Amino acid sequence: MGILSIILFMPVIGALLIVLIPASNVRLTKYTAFVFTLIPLMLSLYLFGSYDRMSGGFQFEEFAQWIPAINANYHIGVDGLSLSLVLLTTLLSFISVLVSWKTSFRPRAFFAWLLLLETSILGVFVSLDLLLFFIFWEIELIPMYFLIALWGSGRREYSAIKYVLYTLFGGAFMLAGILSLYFTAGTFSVVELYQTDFSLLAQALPLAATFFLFFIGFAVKLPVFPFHTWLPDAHTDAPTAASIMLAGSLIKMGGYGMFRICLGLFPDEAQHYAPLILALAVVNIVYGGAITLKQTDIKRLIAYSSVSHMGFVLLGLFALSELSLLGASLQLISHGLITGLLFAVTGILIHNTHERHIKKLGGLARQVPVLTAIFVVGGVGAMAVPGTSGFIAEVTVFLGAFSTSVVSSAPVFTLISLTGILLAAAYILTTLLKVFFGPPKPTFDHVHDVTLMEKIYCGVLVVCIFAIGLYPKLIIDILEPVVASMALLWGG
Amino acid sequence: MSNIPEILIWLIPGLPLVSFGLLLLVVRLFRNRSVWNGYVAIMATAASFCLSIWVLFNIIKSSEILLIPGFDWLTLGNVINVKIGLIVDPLTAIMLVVVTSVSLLVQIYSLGYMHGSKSFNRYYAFISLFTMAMLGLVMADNLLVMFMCWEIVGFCSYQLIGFWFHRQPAARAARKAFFITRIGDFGFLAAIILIFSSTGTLNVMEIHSMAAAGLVSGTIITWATLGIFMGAMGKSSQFPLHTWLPDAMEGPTPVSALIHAATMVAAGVFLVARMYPLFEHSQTTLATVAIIGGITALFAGTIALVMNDIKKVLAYSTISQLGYMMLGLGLGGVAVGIFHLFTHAFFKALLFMGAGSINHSTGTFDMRKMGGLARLMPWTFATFIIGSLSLAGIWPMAGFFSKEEILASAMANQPVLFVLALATAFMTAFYMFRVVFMTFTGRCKSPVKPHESGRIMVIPMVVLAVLAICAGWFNATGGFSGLLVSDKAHGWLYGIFGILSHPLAWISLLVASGGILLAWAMYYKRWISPLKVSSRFWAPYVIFSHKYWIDELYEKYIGQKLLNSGLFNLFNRFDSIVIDGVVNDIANLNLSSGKIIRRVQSGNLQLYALFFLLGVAVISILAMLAR
Amino acid sequence: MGLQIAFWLLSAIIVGSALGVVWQINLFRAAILLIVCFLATAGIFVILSADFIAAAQVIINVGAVAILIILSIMLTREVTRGSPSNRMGLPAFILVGVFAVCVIFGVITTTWSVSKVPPTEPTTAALANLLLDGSGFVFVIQLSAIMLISIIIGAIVLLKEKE
Amino acid sequence: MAPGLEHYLILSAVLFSIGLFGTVVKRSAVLILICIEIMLAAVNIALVAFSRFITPVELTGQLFAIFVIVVAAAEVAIGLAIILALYRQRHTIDTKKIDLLKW
Repeated sequence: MGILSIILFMPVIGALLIVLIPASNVRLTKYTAFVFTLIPLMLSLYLFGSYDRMSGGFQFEEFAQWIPAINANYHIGVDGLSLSLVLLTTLLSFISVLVSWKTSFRPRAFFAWLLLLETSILGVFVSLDLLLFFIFWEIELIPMYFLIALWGSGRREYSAIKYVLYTLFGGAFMLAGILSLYFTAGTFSVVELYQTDFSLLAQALPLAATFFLFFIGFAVKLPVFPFHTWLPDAHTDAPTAASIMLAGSLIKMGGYGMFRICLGLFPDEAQHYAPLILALAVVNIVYGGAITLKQTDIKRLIAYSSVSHMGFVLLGLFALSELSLLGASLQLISHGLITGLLFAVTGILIHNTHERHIKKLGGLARQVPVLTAIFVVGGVGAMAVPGTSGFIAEVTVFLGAFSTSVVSSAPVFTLISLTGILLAAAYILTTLLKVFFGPPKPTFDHVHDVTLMEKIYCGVLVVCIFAIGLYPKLIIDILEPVVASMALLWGG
Repeated sequence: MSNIPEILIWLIPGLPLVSFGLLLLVVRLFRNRSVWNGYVAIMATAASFCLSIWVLFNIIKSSEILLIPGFDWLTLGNVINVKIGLIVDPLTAIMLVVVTSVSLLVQIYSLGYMHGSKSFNRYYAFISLFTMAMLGLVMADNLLVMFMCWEIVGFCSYQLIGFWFHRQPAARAARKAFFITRIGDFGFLAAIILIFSSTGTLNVMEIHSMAAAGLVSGTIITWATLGIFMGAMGKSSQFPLHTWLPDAMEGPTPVSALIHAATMVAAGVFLVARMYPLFEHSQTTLATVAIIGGITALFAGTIALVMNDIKKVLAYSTISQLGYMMLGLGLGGVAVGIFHLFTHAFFKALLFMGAGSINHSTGTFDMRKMGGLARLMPWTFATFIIGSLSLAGIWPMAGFFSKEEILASAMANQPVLFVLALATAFMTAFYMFRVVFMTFTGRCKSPVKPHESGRIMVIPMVVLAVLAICAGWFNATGGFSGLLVSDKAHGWLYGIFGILSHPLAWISLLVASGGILLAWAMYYKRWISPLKVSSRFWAPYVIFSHKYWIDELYEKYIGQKLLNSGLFNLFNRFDSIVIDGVVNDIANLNLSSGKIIRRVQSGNLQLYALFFLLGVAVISILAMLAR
Repeated sequence: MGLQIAFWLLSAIIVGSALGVVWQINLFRAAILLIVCFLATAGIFVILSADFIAAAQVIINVGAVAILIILSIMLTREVTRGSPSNRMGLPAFILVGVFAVCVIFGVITTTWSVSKVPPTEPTTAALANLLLDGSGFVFVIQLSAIMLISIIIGAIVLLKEKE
Repeated sequence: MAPGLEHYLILSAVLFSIGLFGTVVKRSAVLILICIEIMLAAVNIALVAFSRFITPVELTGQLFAIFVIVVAAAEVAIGLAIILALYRQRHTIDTKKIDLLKW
């Protein structure tokens, strides 16, 4: 049982313990959740520190036989990208627990589901066996369904079922892809598949078809136009903690999967179909940004901004140059932090004002100055102002995607995508203007500002955003081996 | 030059940064001593200022370029290597002095102007951050770092324009300023990625040397420089991206003096100057720069003629003068443009401070409500007159010399633009003295009794007034130009008095005096009624006073109608009706087909038995047939 | 010959009374006809030299089941409503007819391997041996007992008045 | 001639069909139960006839018939209990009106 397994299963053990706690003991429930998310966070920080950046590759690998009959194994391990995402997930889970501290409706079940959610997301990031990967991928639906359907707001049942159906739709494609790979190469192991040359084998399905099976599976999660409409509904109606997990780390599974499987296993197909996918990325960025401008619900607005920001991930991934891949990876992490912060602070805002309609809010800066400041930080991150991680990520995507030599049409798409930054500025500035600035409204005179605990967890995210933004080396040097070896697939 | 320790150069932007940090984290704990915020920021800026002066003198002495390689910041293998390093060349040194001096004076002035404000902390924190970013911008040796500082000054400007965020116009102006400059930044960023993809580096010096060696194709240079100029247009408020600057006057007046008159808006000019070695390779871009500059100068000047808000006049005047600088850059080169930037920074900051001082005592910016302030506010009056004369270009004020250079290079290259520039000069003199006469002479219409501002505000104004007179003499022996360009093109500028030997000087003086005289006749002596003029020339008057309807065009037609309720609305509808609609329709199809099919499931057991019976019958028939 | 007459007579009674049950509007009379049908069936069992079954048929079906049914008819006051049919008469008739024709066709066309050995008589002792001598049916007997017990308990639970 | 196996089987088939028809078309739950009893009787006739003609010595068919009788009795008991419970609650045993178990 290595550290990675401990990180992976700690939350689910916590969830089981919580189930055993008597329902009346809410305090103990919360502290259990607190401890069982804090420990994985600490451990993943430790792993992040001790990962050997020189040699790169998969480290902390663990292997055990699982289903020998079909050669499926319990095989986990992390490289720079997945380790960063593991760290992001454990951090956001920990923060989600803090965010939900005031939950009063069935807290036991809530925290248990939250912890199970953490394990399933972590499982996706650490699995090196496709079957294991798929199982974690699908398990994640269960806690998320309940979190949205029971603790959500608005049309929560609709949103929850929509989320589940969409992901299952994508998951079905992905399963077909996994089976196709299995019947081609006879293994589920990602590491072995990396070393397999599929063109020499009898293919169960044409490689391009398999590529798209996987792509659709991940595209639903990322989300890519036109599979994106589950996202605003789910994010909007989910409770704050679930929104943070959804936007912060769950949709990163899509980007991670594309990186690991679509690019890693199908370099030729990825290159061949890159223009098509880059066009989708541009649609995501511009179309998503434009729709964001039209939103009137503040949570929905942030949700739609994710669609736009995930377009940058897609752009970076399928420009296929080392720098653009780095940019995409950075964007995955940066967006997790920034949107996590935005959802957290919006959750506080909605909780304190009991209002989520942008037109009905207004002039809050005077009444809740600290909350405003935190929202401004999240906002500048989202519109990629220098100093924040958002800037580093997006500028790296642009530099990489424009200068790529692998996809010849990438520069054109990059130039169009630049308008995404303009749109981001437009919607963030407008939101700030309408919600926080302008004359204060007497309705909100007695709205509470953030509490100490809220300050602390928002502060943690703020620090992370600026740390990466000001000193990107923190995270780049762990990502470098991954993107460098990946870029070798297209000749560096 | 090598006798300057590197650490001291790092301290120039570093000190304001430290001040920002202190203000953000430490000083805010002393809520009851809010004036400390000011002291901390002022001390930091003062130290930076001393260092800058020292650097400038060293540069003048040794005239060598100091490159500080700095440290790795964003590196990825051999793909990209962005270092945070510094360039200290004459251009930088001049900008350092301009930025630190104006910033210092503005901060001192603010102690008086912002007296009693609750948010001293926020104010000085952002001023410090702004100063740091502005210094970083002028010192950065890397396009990406420059872009970062560029955006941070934009963000500070956003925060400071919206300093009184509870006022709707201020908040709207802040958003507009940030957004419109971002449109320019779009071009800048595009240029950066274009340069990176074709040169593989972002280091300014390396780019310049590659361009000089002919390693970069002409088309790319043209597009890249056009992109950079687009960024400059946004920041320097050039037509057609100028609309944010007049609105930005909603911010506190010292902020307008610092950011929207002297430094940030001049950053665009600086950027063009910094990348000038690249611009030189593209005649197209240089012509564009000159033409845009000329158009902006005239265009903004015409609007300034009819504005009644003193800060709006100054704002349009700033736009006009920035256009002048661009014109100078496009036609004459770095020295010409930067020289005007240098002098303009002082006298325009001075004029804004004067306007602030007036507002501080009368509580309004509307000139129609002022008048007769000359006696009541003698210091403000005197310094304002000096500033106006300098701006109008009257010998021997600073403005005269720098304007002279631009006119000279325009005359030498482009007669059309020369006429344009001359017309602008006339208008400049006219509208400035319109302000002077409307504000300081005649009957006092202010409801409250105006009084002279406190010493803390007057002293910075006096200092700036001195600079507004003398800054031009710097170039009297060609010292300024010689600093920037080794082979000096304009050899005929030989001294403060020697300049008068040239006919051009007399032409421009004549034009400027004409403007002043006309203003005197209209607004002091009232020989010509302004009302009659405006009704006689009603067409231009309406156009000017509506600012050519450009705000309406942008906000109402492009922003609101075309994009917001047009395209974006279409997207939104498409998303909810088509994309989401299809999904929901599929779901509904399932539901409704289920509704039909479920009728079979009537709940009547006997019906089920009948179906069962049907099955049995079919099976028995099959069994019978099988025999 | 007597056997033949008895068979036809009994068959006629059985089919007639069964048809009567289905046809009969009066529920109570239907129940009476059911008793007739059961009694005739017992007669058939006698012809088939299954004496024990015949006796069981009379005791259990006629004596217990039919009485139970009559009792419940009275309890539910169904008599007043008669015995209406639903609207599936025609399709049910066709399908049942098809089924019956097929089964009768099957019965007729099959060659049965009829044994010529005279049947065991009387059957009571033989059946008792068969049920209880451990040839495999003891377990089933036990199961039936459990089933009956649970049925009794179930019926009591179902019909217990709610407090 | 003496009635053979076929006669009994046809009798059984006819009786079974009548019961089946009644089960499907009758609306009274009690009558349905009666018809089921008729069907069971038909089965018994067939079982006993098989026993008599095919395995006259082993008596297995008769044994089965005994169990059928047991099950039939049990079924009537529980069926009537359900009907009575239903009647108590809904005051009807018309199958047309007992159709809640749907969609």
